[in-house]
Amino acid sequence: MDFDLNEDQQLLAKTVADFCKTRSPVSRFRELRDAEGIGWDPASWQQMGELGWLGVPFPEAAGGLDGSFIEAAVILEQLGKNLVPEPYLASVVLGGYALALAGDEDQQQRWLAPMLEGETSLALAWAEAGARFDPTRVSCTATPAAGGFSLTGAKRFVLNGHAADQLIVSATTPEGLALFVVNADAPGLTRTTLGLIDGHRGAHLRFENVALEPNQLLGAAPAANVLTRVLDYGAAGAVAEGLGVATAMLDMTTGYLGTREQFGLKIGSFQALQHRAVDMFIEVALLRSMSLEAMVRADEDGPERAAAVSAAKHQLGIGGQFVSRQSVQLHGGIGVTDEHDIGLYFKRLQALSTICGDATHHAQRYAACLRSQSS
Amino acid sequence: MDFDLNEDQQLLAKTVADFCKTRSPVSRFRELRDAEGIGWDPASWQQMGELGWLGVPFPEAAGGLDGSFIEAAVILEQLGKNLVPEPYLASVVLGGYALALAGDEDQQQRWLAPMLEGETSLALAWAEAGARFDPTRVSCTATPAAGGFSLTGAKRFVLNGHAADQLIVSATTPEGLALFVVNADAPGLTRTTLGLIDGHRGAHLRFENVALEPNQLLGAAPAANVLTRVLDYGAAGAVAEGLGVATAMLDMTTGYLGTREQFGLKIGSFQALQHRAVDMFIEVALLRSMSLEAMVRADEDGPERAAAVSAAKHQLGIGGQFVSRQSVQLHGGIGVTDEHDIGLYFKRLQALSTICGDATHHAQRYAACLRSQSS
Amino acid sequence: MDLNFTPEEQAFRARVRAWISEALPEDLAVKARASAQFTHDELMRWHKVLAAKGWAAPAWPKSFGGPGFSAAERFIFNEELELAGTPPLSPFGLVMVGPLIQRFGTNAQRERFLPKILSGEEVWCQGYSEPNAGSDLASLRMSAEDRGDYFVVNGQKTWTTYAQYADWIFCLVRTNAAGKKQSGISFLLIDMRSKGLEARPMLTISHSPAFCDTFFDNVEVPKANLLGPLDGGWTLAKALLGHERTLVGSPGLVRRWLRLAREIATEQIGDDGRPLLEDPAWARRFAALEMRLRAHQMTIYRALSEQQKGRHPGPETSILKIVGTDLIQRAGELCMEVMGHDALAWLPDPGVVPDNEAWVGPSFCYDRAATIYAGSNEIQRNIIAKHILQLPSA
Amino acid sequence: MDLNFTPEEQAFRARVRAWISEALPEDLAVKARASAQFTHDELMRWHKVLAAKGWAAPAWPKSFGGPGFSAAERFIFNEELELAGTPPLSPFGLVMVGPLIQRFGTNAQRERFLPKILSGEEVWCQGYSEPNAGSDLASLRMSAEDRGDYFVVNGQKTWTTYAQYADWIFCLVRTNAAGKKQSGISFLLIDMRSKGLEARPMLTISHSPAFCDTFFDNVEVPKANLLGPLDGGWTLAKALLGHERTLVGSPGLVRRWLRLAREIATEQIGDDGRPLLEDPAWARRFAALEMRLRAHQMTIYRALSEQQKGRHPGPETSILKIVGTDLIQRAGELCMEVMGHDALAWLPDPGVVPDNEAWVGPSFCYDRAATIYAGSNEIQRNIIAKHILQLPSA
Repeated sequence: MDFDLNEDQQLLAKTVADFCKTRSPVSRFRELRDAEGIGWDPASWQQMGELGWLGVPFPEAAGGLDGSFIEAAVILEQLGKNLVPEPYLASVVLGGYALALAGDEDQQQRWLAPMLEGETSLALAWAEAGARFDPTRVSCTATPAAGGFSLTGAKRFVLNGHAADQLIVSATTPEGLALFVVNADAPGLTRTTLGLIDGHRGAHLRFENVALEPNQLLGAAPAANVLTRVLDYGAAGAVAEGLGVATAMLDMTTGYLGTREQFGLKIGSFQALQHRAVDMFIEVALLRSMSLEAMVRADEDGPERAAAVSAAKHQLGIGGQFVSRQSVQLHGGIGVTDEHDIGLYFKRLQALSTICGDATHHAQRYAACLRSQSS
Repeated sequence: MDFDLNEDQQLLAKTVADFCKTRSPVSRFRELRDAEGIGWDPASWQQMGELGWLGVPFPEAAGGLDGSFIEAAVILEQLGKNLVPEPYLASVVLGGYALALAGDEDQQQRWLAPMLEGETSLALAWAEAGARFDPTRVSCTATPAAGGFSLTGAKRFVLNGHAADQLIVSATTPEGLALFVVNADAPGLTRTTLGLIDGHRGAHLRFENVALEPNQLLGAAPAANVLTRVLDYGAAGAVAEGLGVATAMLDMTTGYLGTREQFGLKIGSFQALQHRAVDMFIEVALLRSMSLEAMVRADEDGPERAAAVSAAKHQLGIGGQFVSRQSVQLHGGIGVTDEHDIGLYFKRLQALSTICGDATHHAQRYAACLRSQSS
Repeated sequence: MDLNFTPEEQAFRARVRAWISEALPEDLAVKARASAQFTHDELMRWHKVLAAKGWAAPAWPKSFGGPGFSAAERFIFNEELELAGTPPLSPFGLVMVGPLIQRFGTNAQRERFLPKILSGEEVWCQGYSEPNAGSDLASLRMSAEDRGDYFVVNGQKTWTTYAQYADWIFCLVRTNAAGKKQSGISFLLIDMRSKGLEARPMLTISHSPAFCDTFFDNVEVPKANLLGPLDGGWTLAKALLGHERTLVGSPGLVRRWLRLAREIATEQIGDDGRPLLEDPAWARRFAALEMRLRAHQMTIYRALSEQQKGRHPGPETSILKIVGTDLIQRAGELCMEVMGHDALAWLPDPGVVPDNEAWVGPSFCYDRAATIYAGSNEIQRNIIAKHILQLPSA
Repeated sequence: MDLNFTPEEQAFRARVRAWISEALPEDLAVKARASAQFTHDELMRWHKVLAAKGWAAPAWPKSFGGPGFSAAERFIFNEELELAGTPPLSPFGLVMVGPLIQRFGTNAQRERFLPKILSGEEVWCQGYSEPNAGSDLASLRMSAEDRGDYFVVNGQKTWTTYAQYADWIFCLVRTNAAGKKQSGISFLLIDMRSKGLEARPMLTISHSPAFCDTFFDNVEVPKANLLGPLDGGWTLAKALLGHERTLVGSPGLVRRWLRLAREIATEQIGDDGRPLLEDPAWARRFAALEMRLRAHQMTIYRALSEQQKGRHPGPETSILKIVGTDLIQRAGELCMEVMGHDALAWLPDPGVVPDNEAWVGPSFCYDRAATIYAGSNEIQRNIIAKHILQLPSA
């Protein structure tokens, strides 16, 4: 049993942390948020590609570095600490793993490889109205037509859907659920850009008889298992990033408690606030434990993967939210201004706890794991 | 809108409080608990009868004082504050209201009147194995036989069932659920005395072809509605008594915080403990509000009765338990000894939150109330 | 004991309800149903509708232009406004400085200020908190120097809600640096158009421009604008603080949150294919919050019952701020969770999410302030521990 | 990173598990399955079984008779004992004073005491807390006066667990009243049969006689029984306190509570006519606790991983006592709630409730102590706030 990152991973964490500190302080996110545009910077994205961060978990054949999901999680934690706005979770984890798990070599060469270099970005379009967090309740249909498919339907809240060059879209086919690669400029595709609660952007998508070539089908239907695996990567990624967010909030809050004075005393000397800070510390520690387990098990294909990922995502939704809400509370008045960064973290954590399934969804899923264990 | 007790009720509260202080300190309960015997004192019971407390909510015709349930609740709160062991809740509220609501004049004369004078005591036998808190899932059957009925089956955790002179028993008949009065010495009835968590006693009952006269049937079947009303009185009574218990625990705890010293300071000066005490105070205040609503609505027959009673019982199970558990915690080491009274209160509150349905049961019931409201 | 309103009071409620549904402009009614955040202009439009009816200041005595409501009528009136979700009028004139002017003001001050507060012609804001005097208000530093006929005011106020729209600000200022920090504070009424005064709006976490930082650079304030005695402002401040606490425990907002959450939970299909509300686990979560709201409501009624008898509400009602704001947040959190993916939306264009969900995110964020303002819940707990439970000081 | 035990460690686990199921006497196994409370005699019977196998003191070095387990093996061994629910051995000799004697004792003390601790021939108890020195241990007053060859000890200890069965007690006593209260404390080993020493059992809230008040009236203690330096006992006390904290975060008890609760929830029929576990609301409550237990377990594994590398466990594992004891209580509360009416039973005769429910009430009550003993969770929070979060002192 060994919970240490290996030396390369430790070095990676340090490199990303240094990069974020010097090149991507929170003010950069704030500027991009407040500006017109896609909300992130393609030049930074390309830099990340050059540094190898976008390809680190993927096979060398696809242009990756042949690492594991652990490396992606290590990167995400650091990005979370600094609210880095580039779409790592959306494009590398959700879009990237869909291509890596379901795509053949040609498809990976064509769509994954350029993303790994930061030249393009991806998005996974799976959420639909009325389906809540169930990826298998899909109304989008891909009807066989003219040697390929014709795609019709709608997807909602597609992370990075407004900016992605390719969209990986789930749809039902006569053979069952399938995943397709759709170009952003495909005729019949309408994208509506949305502002999201965390200051990121996303899109609602509408497909009206979008014509797809056979090689836009990723792997074979049914693709429910592969989609579930991708969403588990997404959930574990959200946990890793959320751990970074929560860790930063805890640090900011204990820092504030140690400097802010009221009634002639540092407010961090008040025992009720101290104990609150300890309770936050507890939740962050448990979140870290669960993130460690989830990042390791995400690469496994056994029954423990779902359990570990769901438990981790649940802890983000419960423990992480506790940390987030108490951080705002303990900052007092400035905590509820837009000026102070703590509110930006609060909103990012709120979004991350929804993305890829909220706490209740994952509690239900964990209950199902327990049931199947005992039967 | 008026939340004041009337003058008579205020006087009653004071009388009961004085009586408890001088004649029934907690040490009396402790002695009876530790002695052989029924766990309460028939002489005290008779005194309560003479003071009119046992009959106060019942009609004059049955020997009562024609009061309302409010008077019973006022008495129960004071009894709870002092852990008075006599079976007010079991005999007056559960047994008494069953007779008062379902019995005819003769039946009330015969079985209710002597109890009101403290000469006898009653019990309500409704709980069964496998029925949880649902009073309508009844396996006991009363088969028509020889002009009367023959009763067979078992009841569990009958409060005061070990000492009661008459038992009011729910059983299914060909006409539906019915209530019967069974004498404690009826042939075919076996009583097994049980020690309960709160130091009270109760009984499991077995009926094997117990012969019942027609006049032992209370009112007409189906009796589900009347039994539900009786159990609502029971739940509201448990809330009133539990309010007394919780109030006493809060007082004991703030008293302890104000005297106990550690690290050279009164522990009540530590802010974390102060805030905990305030949170306990909050739960007691909300419990008092709900107890007031429940004691008034218990006498109503509209849809608000169930809602008010269930909300109150839920607050006992959640808020009252919080107060109880934190009281033990804040007493530290002595809180977990049998020597200190706080543990006796803790156990009584635990029992009261189970009696007549626990928090989850009442949350389900409240959810049903909301559903029927909105439909 | 009687837990019901009298038939007269119930008839009054019906009248108020009918009038609101008539008088509230349709565009505001739409926002109200979605628990939207209103703009300042919208508040003032509604203020004027109420003022025309004579109902802008339900608690003012008739002699100052109030409607002469009884305690119960006031309560019912406010409850109906909240349930309808009407724009919450700015409290700074009507609820805060107005009553203080009535109690502590000179006749000249009363005549000058009260009618325009009532009509909405002049809008007020509150200058209490400073960057280093939030919970610890008595540490405030903004100074007012005596120059004979006038004071010269220097310093900064913060969290001055809607100062950018205000005509007047009432301020606690330090007129005397000697002695205990609570003494030496005075209460000044200051024209927002004074030279040297600047209000810089700040965005809140919900992205609305609700607060300002307000700067005073040698602002001259005539002595006639001193309210109450010189160096005696702390008494006025305390009178207001107590008042403010009872303001915020109000359950109407919670009820609207829950109503909205229930509406959405009826539409949202859960992972098991049924509407969320049919899932026992969700139903029980709703029930738990509804029951706590009921307990809160009953506790408010107990306070009302005391008021009706002319008594001071009992110590137990000191909890209302804590319980009420905690409920507001929990109900908002539930509503967010019920929305599933839609909770990701932020000030969306029409159609992006159902109309009734459009404002949930910003309102949820804004409600984080509920446990902070008007004396944070931690401060409330300190007060209850000391003054009600009488626990020892460190 | 590797979250799995090595194949060798897994084989070790299998061996331990097989041995326990073989070696645990059947009557104790029955009680173990019901989470019953064991008597002192039962503990000692099991102690002797373990001692015969050489496994009574898994953490002792081989030189003192320990089995020479690695950190992981020790962990696995303890986990298996807990999962099986075997009687928890008295820790006072094996876990507390034994290691202190190894570290601070003279050779004569080691030879005199260690073998009999290991064999179970001599039972120890702990004399730390006094009526006015609980959380604030350094305020202790029990005095030991120097009389040349021996000390004369006077005073009272309280919460001396199982003192009525003990042969020896280790005590913190005051040997010097001057200076800081932490200095002037010494660590004495005292024969329970000494003249003037009396242990009076007290019942606990669960009605078991677990504690004593222990009185010392001119008890003479030979100087040879001083452990460590005179006036230097606080160092020994601190070494123990740290140790005690890691003892109590152990999740085996939680897992047994949840297993039992699940068993009962499969049998109990809910109000809707289905077994409780099939109700989504109950299933989700179980899941929530199981997930928290998993997080706790992972945090323990992180500490173990550090230990295996010979490093000091990181600051984050300081939370284990708080999280573990909180979980114990929540799991017990769930179990009580699952039982419905059966939760009213108390030490029932056979047949009154199903056998697996018979001990739930008393154990639930007893577990209230979990958040109090070994440094209350409030004290733990103080320690973390000060030493780990480095928040300012008042």
